[in-house]
Amino acid sequence: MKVLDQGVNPLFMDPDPDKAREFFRQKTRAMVDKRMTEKEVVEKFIPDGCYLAIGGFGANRIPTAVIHEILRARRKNLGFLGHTSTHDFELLCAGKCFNRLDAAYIVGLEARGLSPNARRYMESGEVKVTEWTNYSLAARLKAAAEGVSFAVIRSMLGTDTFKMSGAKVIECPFTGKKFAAVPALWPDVAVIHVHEADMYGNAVFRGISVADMELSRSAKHVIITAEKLVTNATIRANPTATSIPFYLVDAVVEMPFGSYPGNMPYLYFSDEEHLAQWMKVEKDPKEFEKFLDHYIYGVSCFEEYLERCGGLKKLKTLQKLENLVEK
Amino acid sequence: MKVLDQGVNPLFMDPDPDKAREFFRQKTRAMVDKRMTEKEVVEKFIPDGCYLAIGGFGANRIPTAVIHEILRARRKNLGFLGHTSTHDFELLCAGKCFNRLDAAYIVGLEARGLSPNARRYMESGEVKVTEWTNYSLAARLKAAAEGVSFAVIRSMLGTDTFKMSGAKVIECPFTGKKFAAVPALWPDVAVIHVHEADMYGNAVFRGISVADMELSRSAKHVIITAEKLVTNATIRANPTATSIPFYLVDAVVEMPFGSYPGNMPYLYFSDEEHLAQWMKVEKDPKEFEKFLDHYIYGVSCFEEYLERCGGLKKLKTLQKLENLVEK
Amino acid sequence: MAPSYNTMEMMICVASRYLEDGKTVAVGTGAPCAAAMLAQKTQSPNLVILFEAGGISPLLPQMPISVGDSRTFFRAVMAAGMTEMMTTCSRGLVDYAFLGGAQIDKFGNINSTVVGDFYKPKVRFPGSGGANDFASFCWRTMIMTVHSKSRFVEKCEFVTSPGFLSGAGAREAAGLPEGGPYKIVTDLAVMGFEEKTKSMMIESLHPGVDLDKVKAETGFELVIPKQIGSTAHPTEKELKVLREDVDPLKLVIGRA
Amino acid sequence: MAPSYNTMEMMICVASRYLEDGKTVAVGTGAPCAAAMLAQKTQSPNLVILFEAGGISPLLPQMPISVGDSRTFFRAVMAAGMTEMMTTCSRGLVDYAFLGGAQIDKFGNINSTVVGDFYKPKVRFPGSGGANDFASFCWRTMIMTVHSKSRFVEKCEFVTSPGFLSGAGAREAAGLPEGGPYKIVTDLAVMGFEEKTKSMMIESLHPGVDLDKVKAETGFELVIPKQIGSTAHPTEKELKVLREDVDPLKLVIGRA
Repeated sequence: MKVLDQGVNPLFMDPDPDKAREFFRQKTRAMVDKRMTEKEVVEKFIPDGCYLAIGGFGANRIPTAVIHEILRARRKNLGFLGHTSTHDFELLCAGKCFNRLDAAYIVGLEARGLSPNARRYMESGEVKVTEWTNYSLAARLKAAAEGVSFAVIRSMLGTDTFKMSGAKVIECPFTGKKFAAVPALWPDVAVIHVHEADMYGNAVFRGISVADMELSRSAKHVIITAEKLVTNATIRANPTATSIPFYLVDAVVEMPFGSYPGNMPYLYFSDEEHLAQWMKVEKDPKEFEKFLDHYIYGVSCFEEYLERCGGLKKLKTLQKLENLVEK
Repeated sequence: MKVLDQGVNPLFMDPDPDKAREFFRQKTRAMVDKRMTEKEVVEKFIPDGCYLAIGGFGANRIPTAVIHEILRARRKNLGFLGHTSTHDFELLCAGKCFNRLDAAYIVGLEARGLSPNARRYMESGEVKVTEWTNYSLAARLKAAAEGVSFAVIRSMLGTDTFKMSGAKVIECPFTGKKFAAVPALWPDVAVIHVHEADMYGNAVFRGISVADMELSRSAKHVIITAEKLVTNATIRANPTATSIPFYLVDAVVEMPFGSYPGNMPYLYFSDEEHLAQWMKVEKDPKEFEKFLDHYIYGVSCFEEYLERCGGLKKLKTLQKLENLVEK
Repeated sequence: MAPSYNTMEMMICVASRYLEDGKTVAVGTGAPCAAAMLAQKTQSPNLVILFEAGGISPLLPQMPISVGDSRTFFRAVMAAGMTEMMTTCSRGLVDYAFLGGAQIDKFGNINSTVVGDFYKPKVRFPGSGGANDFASFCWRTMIMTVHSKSRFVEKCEFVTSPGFLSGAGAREAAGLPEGGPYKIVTDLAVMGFEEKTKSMMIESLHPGVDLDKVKAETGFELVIPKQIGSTAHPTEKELKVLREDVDPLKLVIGRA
Repeated sequence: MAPSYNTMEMMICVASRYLEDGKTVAVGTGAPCAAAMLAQKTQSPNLVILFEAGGISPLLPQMPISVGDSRTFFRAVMAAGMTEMMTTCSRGLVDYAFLGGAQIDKFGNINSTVVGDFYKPKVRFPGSGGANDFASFCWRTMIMTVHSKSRFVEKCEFVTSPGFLSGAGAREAAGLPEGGPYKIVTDLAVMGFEEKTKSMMIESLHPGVDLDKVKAETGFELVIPKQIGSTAHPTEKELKVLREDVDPLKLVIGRA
């Protein structure tokens, strides 16, 4: 294979599809009760040093409870997939949980601005970064989901984003045209928040899928957090709606309001006040430490965090916002 | 690009993604009324010699009315995507409509047996055939949908299926492993039967998608036949359920029972008696000619065909079968 | 005394025993589907049945007539698509797939495409469909077929789907993932493959069948191990479940 | 007499005029989304708005705060995913995309990744997100930004997203599809690109802005055509629609 050009930065995961196959060969396909708590999930599936991916889109349909638990469990040296990450990234930076990063969108919270603490962490030089784009990372997951070691795309070419990536330029054997080849990525573990799941892991999300179809098919372990547990019969009544089949899933955590302070389509809007507070207190590291103690390290569970953020009254407001009952 | 091995048969379509881009650049994105009759659709979008693909799975969720119209319009020299084709293939063979074929599954009707006439046609030497597999054809469509000129897969390798294909063997630039590279395929026109569509072409199918997600995203022209027209507001009420967005679609044909004699999930089962009759009369070419005159060439429209097959009474039986009310 | 049964029932019962609990199997219509359903209803309740067109783990109300008909996703946990199923196989999540064909050779390669010249065939068959993909991707491919000399040939006229290709090491050299044919269940015997040569090897003879009969109906030299097993009769329970729950309309078991 | 307006309103109105009816536009949050909504509600009712996370042609009830929030698929015709949107761009179905960044150079390349050493940056920005993909795939990329010397630089310190790279022929040589930057709308002027050199060229000056002001705020030599246009004021109608229908909460136009 003639390689015409290549990015200079490292791949953090092995793109060998046969090693991935060996893993998946061993993974159980039995439809058994997979319910766990967020504590158990972090204990069992998210050890120090593993490569983590988070579903949803930064502050939309994210598994906040598990991320908080990762911080409380003081996980370190993770690899992280900084795909469409925003508040999830902000959280993991707050805990300095990762030391290597595939980056497409990081340190920002979109229209809300940039996270001062995430920037500090990323400007510290402590994190190894390989650069990508939103589509190229989705394509890497897609290649993994397909059981092949690479995919070809037409972006990244000609830019420093390519140069600072781990992609390569190859020629099409049919047309001779140039393409960026991006390596398959099988994350060790993906955590995805959904609307509904049964105890076996059959999961349904509504609205946009972002890259969660690809992510749930590529990650070696898949953790589902769900707004609601439903019966298997409910899932089977409408199989067209299922997003993730049970045999991909390792654990199911029931977590109402689990995407808070992010948006959960059709259920509740993001808490923009709380998100703004994050970025504000991050400016002062000392203040930020106290803030983290109050909201994360000093609480025992996600429900307690919700209480400290305003509890049911706040959540009711966000439900109204989402459903356009209040502006 | 080093090519380690390659199939000997021709590609019937150009895998150049930039030519496809030029086509798609010109295609209108306006959300306008696209309703047409099956006659208009064949007249306008399915000329002699074009490359045709049919959605669904052979005798499940197929656009029978448009295929009949192709026969009545005496279309010739088509290219055809023989992906998961069964009764659709049988029909096009009856009309000798195509003279070149990408074949994965042809001449058979699964558990029902083989079509004598389709076999005669395929054994005549009149049709140019390039051999593929179900997945490799789906992957060709997927590559086209992605706007790239090829995809890599791990099947076909080492077999005569590969040798009689148009695929090539290349090495992964990351792992050095061998893969089959399959060229992108942008069919000129795809006809897909769905449960519901609005007049703009936003379309919904329920149950398995087979390869219709890839097909609707790769074909240059997409024709939708729909069991039922619904309002745009109905589509917008549940955007998660939409299978095909309007800007991919060129025409919408309302066609209740449009998949008959095939199965339409949740609505009606296949008419196994009628399908068996096809295979029986095909044994005798003279008989078969009369049969075709009676059921296809001698009727003016699909509704008349339904009448000749038993009309509403027959359809009611098939509805009961589908819904397991009768066995 | 052994219960009475026909050869189709025999093949289905025998094949079903190889499908372990907690594994995934991609099935077609007919006998393979019956074997998987039988396994599910006997020793392997957690066997996951997949259909290539997209049906995942349905509660099959009756035998499907097409791998894409609505039965294949009746009360399924998911109605997906073909790419979903095939990529699930490709990345190593599918344990078994069933294949059939017009010819099978000593390395377990299968012909379901043509007999005679490819460009003007004597007989044209359906082609690969998903068979080549399953045979490439799945860990263990299973074959159920009638045993006859015209079917068991030294070399397939056309290799549609890969077995072990030209023998030991050939799959790896071609770039195929680990996998390959596992068991071939016929009306006479069960065959496997010799570890070293990847040649077809007799494993057990069905009740009342002697080795010479199998040899006579096989167009190449089978590997004969020192010890040949005897296939157990279908049990009363297997037959009862097969006849009453799996295929009460005798769509498959009536074909023998 | 011209109506009064702020610079953000000016930029949005001007950008919206370039979005032709019956075309597709991939937008982010903020000003680009406002420009697309304004175009839809004025001259381009059939403009199709797409969001990279999957929202297709929503009936936007308000300005989204994230390209993946629930507003982006509120009463959409489809709630798809990122791969769907990006591949739609890749195969040539998306006409416009809006980009932003910390630096833009004379060939329309954009830096939204780092200032300083990549491995220990002085400033770390978000990176590409979907910008590099849009800039690679879409026929015409649009840029809306404040005009300043620190932003309009001779050469980006880091090229996150491709404009015309090193100039004429460079996109083709790199393997990128046809496309590239189309219009750059700032608070001072509208710039396009010279056909032959692919260098940034001034096209029209906003009301009350002279060429020297633009030159002073641009860190490289702009191509100056013989004829420079004058940007038309936002119309009463544009401003009314923008203020009343597009951004009544002044989430974007309040930022100027």
